[in-house]
Amino acid sequence: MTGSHSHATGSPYAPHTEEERAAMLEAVGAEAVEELFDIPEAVEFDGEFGIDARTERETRELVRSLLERNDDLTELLGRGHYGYYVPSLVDHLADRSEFLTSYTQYQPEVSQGFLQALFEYQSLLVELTGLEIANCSMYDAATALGEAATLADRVRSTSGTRVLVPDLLREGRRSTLENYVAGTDLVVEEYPTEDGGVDLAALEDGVDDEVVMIYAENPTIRGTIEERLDEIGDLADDAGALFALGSDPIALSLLERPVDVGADVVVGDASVLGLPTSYGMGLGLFACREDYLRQVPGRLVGASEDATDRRAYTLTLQTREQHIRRERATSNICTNQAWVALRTAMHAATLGPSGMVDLAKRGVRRAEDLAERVDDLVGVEAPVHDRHHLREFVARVDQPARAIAADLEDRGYAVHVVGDHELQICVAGATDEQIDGFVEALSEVVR
Amino acid sequence: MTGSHSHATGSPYAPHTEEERAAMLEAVGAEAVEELFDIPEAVEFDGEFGIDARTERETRELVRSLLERNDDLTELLGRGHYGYYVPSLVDHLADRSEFLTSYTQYQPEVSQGFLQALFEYQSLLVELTGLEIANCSMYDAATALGEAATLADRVRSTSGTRVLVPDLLREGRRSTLENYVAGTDLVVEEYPTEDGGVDLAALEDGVDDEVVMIYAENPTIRGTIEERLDEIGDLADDAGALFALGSDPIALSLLERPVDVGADVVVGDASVLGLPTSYGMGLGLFACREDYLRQVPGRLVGASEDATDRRAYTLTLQTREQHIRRERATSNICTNQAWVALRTAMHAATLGPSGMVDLAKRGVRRAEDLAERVDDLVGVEAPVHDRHHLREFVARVDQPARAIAADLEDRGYAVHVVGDHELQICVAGATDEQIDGFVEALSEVVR
Amino acid sequence: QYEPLLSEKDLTRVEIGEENGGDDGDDSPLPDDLTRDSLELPELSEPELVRHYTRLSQMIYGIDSGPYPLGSCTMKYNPKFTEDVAALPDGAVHPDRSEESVQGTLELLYRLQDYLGRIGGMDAVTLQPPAGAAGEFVGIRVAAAYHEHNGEGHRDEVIVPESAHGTNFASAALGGYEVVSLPSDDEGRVDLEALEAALSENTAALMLTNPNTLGLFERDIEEIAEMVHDVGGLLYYDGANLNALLGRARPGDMGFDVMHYNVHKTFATPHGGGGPGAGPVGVVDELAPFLPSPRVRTDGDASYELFEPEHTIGKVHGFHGNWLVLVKTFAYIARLGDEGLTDASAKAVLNANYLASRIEYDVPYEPFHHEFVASAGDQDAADVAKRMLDYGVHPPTTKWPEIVPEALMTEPTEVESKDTLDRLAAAFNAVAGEDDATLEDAPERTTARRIDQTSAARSPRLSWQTLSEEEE
Amino acid sequence: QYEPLLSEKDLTRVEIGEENGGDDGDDSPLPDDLTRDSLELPELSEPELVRHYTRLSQMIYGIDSGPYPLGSCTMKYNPKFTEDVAALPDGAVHPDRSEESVQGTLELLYRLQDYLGRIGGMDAVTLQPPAGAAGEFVGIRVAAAYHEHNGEGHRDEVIVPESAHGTNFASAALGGYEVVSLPSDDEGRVDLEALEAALSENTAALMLTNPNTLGLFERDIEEIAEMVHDVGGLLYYDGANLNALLGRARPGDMGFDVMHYNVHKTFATPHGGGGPGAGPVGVVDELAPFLPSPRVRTDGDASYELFEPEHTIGKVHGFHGNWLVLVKTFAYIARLGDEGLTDASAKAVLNANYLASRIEYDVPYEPFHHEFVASAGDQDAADVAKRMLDYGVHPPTTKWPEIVPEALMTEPTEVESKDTLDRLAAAFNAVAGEDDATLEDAPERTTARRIDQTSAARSPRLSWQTLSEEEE
Repeated sequence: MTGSHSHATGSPYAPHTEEERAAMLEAVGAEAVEELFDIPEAVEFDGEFGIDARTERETRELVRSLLERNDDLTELLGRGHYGYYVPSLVDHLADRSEFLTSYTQYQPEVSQGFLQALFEYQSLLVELTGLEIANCSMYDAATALGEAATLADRVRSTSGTRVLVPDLLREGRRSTLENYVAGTDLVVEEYPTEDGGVDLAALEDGVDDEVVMIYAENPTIRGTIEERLDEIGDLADDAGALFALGSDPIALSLLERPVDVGADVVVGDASVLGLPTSYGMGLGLFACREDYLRQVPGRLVGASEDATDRRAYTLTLQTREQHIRRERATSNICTNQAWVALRTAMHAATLGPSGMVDLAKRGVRRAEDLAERVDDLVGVEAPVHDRHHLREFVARVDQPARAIAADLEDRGYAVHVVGDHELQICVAGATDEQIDGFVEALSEVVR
Repeated sequence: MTGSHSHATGSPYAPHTEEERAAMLEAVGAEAVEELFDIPEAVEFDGEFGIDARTERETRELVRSLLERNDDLTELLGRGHYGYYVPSLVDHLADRSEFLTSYTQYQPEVSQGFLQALFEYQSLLVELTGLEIANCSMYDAATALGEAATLADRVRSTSGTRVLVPDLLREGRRSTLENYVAGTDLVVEEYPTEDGGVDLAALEDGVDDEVVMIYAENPTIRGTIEERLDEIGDLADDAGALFALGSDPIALSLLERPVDVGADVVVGDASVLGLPTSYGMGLGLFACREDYLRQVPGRLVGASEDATDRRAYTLTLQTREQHIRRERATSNICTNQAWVALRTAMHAATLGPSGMVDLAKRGVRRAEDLAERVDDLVGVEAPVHDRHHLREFVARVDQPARAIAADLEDRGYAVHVVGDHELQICVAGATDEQIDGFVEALSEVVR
Repeated sequence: QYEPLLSEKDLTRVEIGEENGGDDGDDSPLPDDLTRDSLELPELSEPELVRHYTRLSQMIYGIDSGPYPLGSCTMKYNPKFTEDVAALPDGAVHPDRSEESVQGTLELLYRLQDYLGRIGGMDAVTLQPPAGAAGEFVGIRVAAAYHEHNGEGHRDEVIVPESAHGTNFASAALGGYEVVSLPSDDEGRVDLEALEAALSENTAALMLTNPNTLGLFERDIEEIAEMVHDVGGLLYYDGANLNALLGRARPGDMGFDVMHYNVHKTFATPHGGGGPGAGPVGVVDELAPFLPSPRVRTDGDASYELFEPEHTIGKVHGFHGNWLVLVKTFAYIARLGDEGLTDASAKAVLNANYLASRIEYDVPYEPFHHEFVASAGDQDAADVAKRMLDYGVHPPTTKWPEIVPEALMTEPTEVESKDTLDRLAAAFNAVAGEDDATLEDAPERTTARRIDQTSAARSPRLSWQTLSEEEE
Repeated sequence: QYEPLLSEKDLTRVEIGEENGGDDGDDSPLPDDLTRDSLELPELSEPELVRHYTRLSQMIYGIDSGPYPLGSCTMKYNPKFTEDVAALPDGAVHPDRSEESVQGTLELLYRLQDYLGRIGGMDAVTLQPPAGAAGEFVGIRVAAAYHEHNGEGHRDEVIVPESAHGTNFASAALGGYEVVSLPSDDEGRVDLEALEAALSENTAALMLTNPNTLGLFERDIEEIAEMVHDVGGLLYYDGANLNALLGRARPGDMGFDVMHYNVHKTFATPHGGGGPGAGPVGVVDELAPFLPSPRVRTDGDASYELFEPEHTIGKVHGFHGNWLVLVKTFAYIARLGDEGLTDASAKAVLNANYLASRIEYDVPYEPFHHEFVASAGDQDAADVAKRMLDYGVHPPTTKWPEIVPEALMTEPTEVESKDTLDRLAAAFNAVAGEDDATLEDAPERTTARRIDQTSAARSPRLSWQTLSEEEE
């Protein structure tokens, strides 16, 4: 019981002493706490879950020993989740308990700090996308895509039902999107890609007045950079459909501005900045044109004034939200990823615009360098796609990809298998030393 | 340069942009920063230390990789430094940057929180020792002992010069004490111990009017609990000498109150609560009788009132200190261990009186249990001393102790070698599982 | 003291292009037609940023600042050590790792599935939903898939009590259902006659929280379950109020078929100013095949793997949900165990009852459990809340549920001491005695005074770009 | 808002005895005559404690709150990542571990010894002193041992400039030396004639900081060194102002024989409200055998060991000093490298000069480097400081050095931006224009108003026990 509070049993976080408990019971006129529960006998439970209580130290040790069972691999993994180095100050500042332990800012007078941070996060995305509005977070890229489709459903000018997505779309995003549109009459359809990018001719053939939204990603899930986004924007425009673009803050620091290619909505995972690798936990980026102001899903922070006319921030346009509008809300989202948005804003601020642009440029250079190096190996061809790449690329291997990946894992490296003879390799968070080690390991494995 | 600020060279923590630097130079009327340095050419240095700059990530990796070279051993080590489990909240709260990044409280109006925490720390020690005054920290047990001797030097009623310490005294403490009294006419002399405790008869023989201070420890460095401290107090009293007692907050939670055995000063390491194992970093505990108020070394926080008559705290009796009294100060100490004292106060508060007493009791029981278990092994006899023990004890081994310790280290356990055939074993921070593993390992080693 | 926006401290424009050397001294590695022209954002140093965010944090009231008795939001103390376990480097793995290489992660998730099943009395659990509302949506989708699978795709109504959380309505609507709203009876519980009238062969599900938002236990729960099941509908449990029942009653035992857990409300994960949360969903065996994919299972021999439920609805998150939150959930449950969890509900209910007994506002409905809804009477509940801020405490949820006029929906949770509750009661009572003018002027001791919501919504300024355009 | 003492929230007395079951249900394992009777302390829960300390932290101004221009104290930004490396579990080892089993710890310490030697121009370094003043004392003890060893134990005087840090005097006195105080010349530097007069065959050492406390470089340093060495004395460098010279000049090159480093002042380790610090000491080869034991050395083959210098003075700390602080020191130096360290001094000096150019108070001595001492003139410097608090900044060190009347000793360090310096200057200048009554009433916007120091010292109340006795 080292380190425990005196409460030998019960919740270590309930502060009642025996005396206090007795006094409180007396005040409410009960002899025992049990009397306060109004539960019919038939549904009473005996409290025996069969879960052992532990000391804080034992609990830490339990989790530590469990997670220690994970293999210690160098991850060259990406495809929507990245392990960029997060500066230490992000942890130290975001972990300040005022940020961590506060509720949604329904009482803005005592929440100004968080509201301002979220306002700054929104502003960061406005600069990155060129669009006028960014909400202050969705869950992740997949759910943000789903919300984009329901937005398209609400604002559509046609009676159409078609939502077009690339055939390369990651299954998790595709499937989540399907769930989000399940309650609408929208249908999700694929359009083909060619050499890792949108097959524009085929897309054009597939677009008609029934199209409500066209979705594309830049970079694509295979790390390639799209070259004709503006034409997709035109296609969507002509069809009266929304053009939704998937991207992230690092890519957006360097690549074409969404507004410049006609994007109406930008979604994606903003936690490429701010979160370390965390088994897929993310931060749904959601930005759109001002036209959709009253139809945006999620929370918005706005500037206002207080009673003394000083600048103050507050959640605004809440009549879009479920707690007020109920079944007519623009989304069911309530708790979102505010604290992750805070981290993303902090990481971006630490980098500054020059650091962000540099990080993106390095992502291009290092991916291309690594592709070149593995291409030099016998039995490996990279990149498979004749495109520019950002931070990851697909390589073709003569031997079965699955076997190669398993051998690499034995040597301490994790890569994606994306085809029978295709690996995908990501440089995002890897150090130069790790990349050197990987090339060495790969050269042994394909030998 | 991932994660770096835009300043490609120079200090990453100096915020100046090029434009600002230029504007500032202009304001001071210089063309280059170099002009502001008034250094004779003969002693100028070219700035080439030969130290490479690194990114934050690289620096973290460097330290991590260095420290990884340490062997991962289960430490059954004590003898003045202990690895008790520190509750997580201590880290989280003490690391709040207001605590961590503030200066000594010379402007109390903006330092009330730290002053109050230190005031509470002092109060904790007052309760533990029964003495009226505790300062708000010295460096560690050894330097606190040194300060006790200089205090004795200042307040001595006789012309004597003898400072008596037990022959068991840890070398680091003895040597530090010697340095502290080197500038006085005091001399440090040993008195004998018997079976791990003060040899009272021998001590009595050695005490005369020349004695200025008698120092004893409870528990002793060998983990034994002294049984006749009050008689030492009487001896000191009769000789007109100070009785200085060495102890720590966990021991003091259970053992006789220093005031009750006649102690005039209590020193020791208070960081047994609050600090994890940290290569000997500590927290000098220093408490004494009210009589010595004007002669106490170190900082004192006192309660006072502010201009609106509200309770407020402030550093007080500063005329004892070096920044005011210079060479007539009661000590040269300036920066002390305030933040560690904060951690100790937090840890103690988390335990509460019941948790502290329990922790001490467990220290007695677990030491005695382990001694019994190892005593059952062939070739081991424990405890060597026929005394009560707190958290550690000495065991006699038939084989050379050094060889046994080396074999134990190979099996992942560290213990002290305190004699050719003596090991010292400490249970302080060890879990039951670790102790079981140790007994198993020891049984193999002595087999 | 006003803290400027980052953009008011600095805005630096970085040019991008094949011939524009960047800060790293190199030109853009991409052709100009694939890149933006420039990026304009604040360029500040680490010390400046640390002060900025430190200052911002100081303008926020958190659970570590004092009581936070938001009814239905269950703001409880977040144990610090859970942050430590979430930060363990071994847990920082990519979601596409091979199952063999992340056995620790999978075992933890498996154990958490098991814990939650035991606590809710449910047979199968998915951890994927990233928040409570996402959990509701998963429940609705699972219900839809189940009915579809049974050839009952015609069921197009979900019944929701008038007093339910707004998300219930929105989640059902997002799932494509007509929402049938159910009035309360005079005692604040489900009106069985109205329920009878609402139920039909078109009923897909009834969504219920128990205790309900008035803190009252739905005593007729067995009958309700029978009625719903009789028409072929499913009974959905909104876990928002589960903290009241921990160890005393389980949704599964009451006849619920599907439920979500709000891990922040019940298992003390930090709310983070609006997330991340997690909304695991538990179901009875019959519905397990429809849960999202993947879930975790074991071969019983300490080997864990992901699997796809037979009739899965697919995915509702790109990967595996909010991992960092799930680790904290696991740690909290493992720390408290049976006794701790059961004690939490006992103290939560005791605290609510004690606090209610100390305040002068009327509490029309009882016996309540973990929360109560007082009425501000002639005062405006929103004004009462603003004024409570001046007394250094956080106010309750206001003006909801609407069944109580000028509602003050109050949930102290188990983490408040008697002293704190007394202080909170003193704040309630001080405000109860004040006049409308004072209340309308409140708050006066906060970082910002009363904020103009109307102007914020009428001319939305949602970015620093908008603010600076305005100034021009 | 007042935060009660822990003892005002609760005091619980726990009885101890062979027959008094403790909280763990067991009796005392010791006979009653070896134990105390009871222990009375606050017994509070984790949520209550978290709020207590969170609230206390909010009543503290730290470097993360704003500028902290305490002259001679060098309050610079503490990089957050250094906390992370100090918290690495692999570094948490016991000081009595075998050398073979802590090679990582020893290598880090060895490298830090090497770094510090390079930075100071010193041949050998000890890391044991746990603070700057402890470093001074080690330097003094080393000097004494050196003289003793050379049969010059009669040297009993240490010369210290009038304007030196108080610790210099106290450390020399603690070492048993007579302190000979040295006046400054008209320009604020060492008066060579006075020095000549003070030096004798009894001189053990001259302690000097350079730049001195007025920020002035002792231009005659070479001559001073020669004079001291000529009489057989040693030249001691007080490292408090080393941040001004990093990469521009090294004490070793100026003729200093022994120096201490203030790692918090020069290498940005956090001050922690008064420690822990570290005060490594560097010496020239001749003094190396006298350094404290143990030091770290290598066989050149990546193997590290502890050793005892031949004529060591022994130990000045029970173990190896303040390890956690030393790790942060190492990390800071490794992060900055040559360019970063050199840039730090450049910016520190630029900042001091810029700030001085912006304020209306007179700065009598120049050319200063990293700090300057302005005079408050007719105003009381201490009052000026209190009033500056009202402008949201931390004031400079006041009333010292005494050579400047009503001194405002100001050191902005390199971490402040031009904006912050402008804000700081505005605070200085606002106060410069205010009358004495306003100043004497200050501060009015702080947690506490002006605190009565006299009453605190006259009737000392140093514990909650004293306070509660008073109340009775």
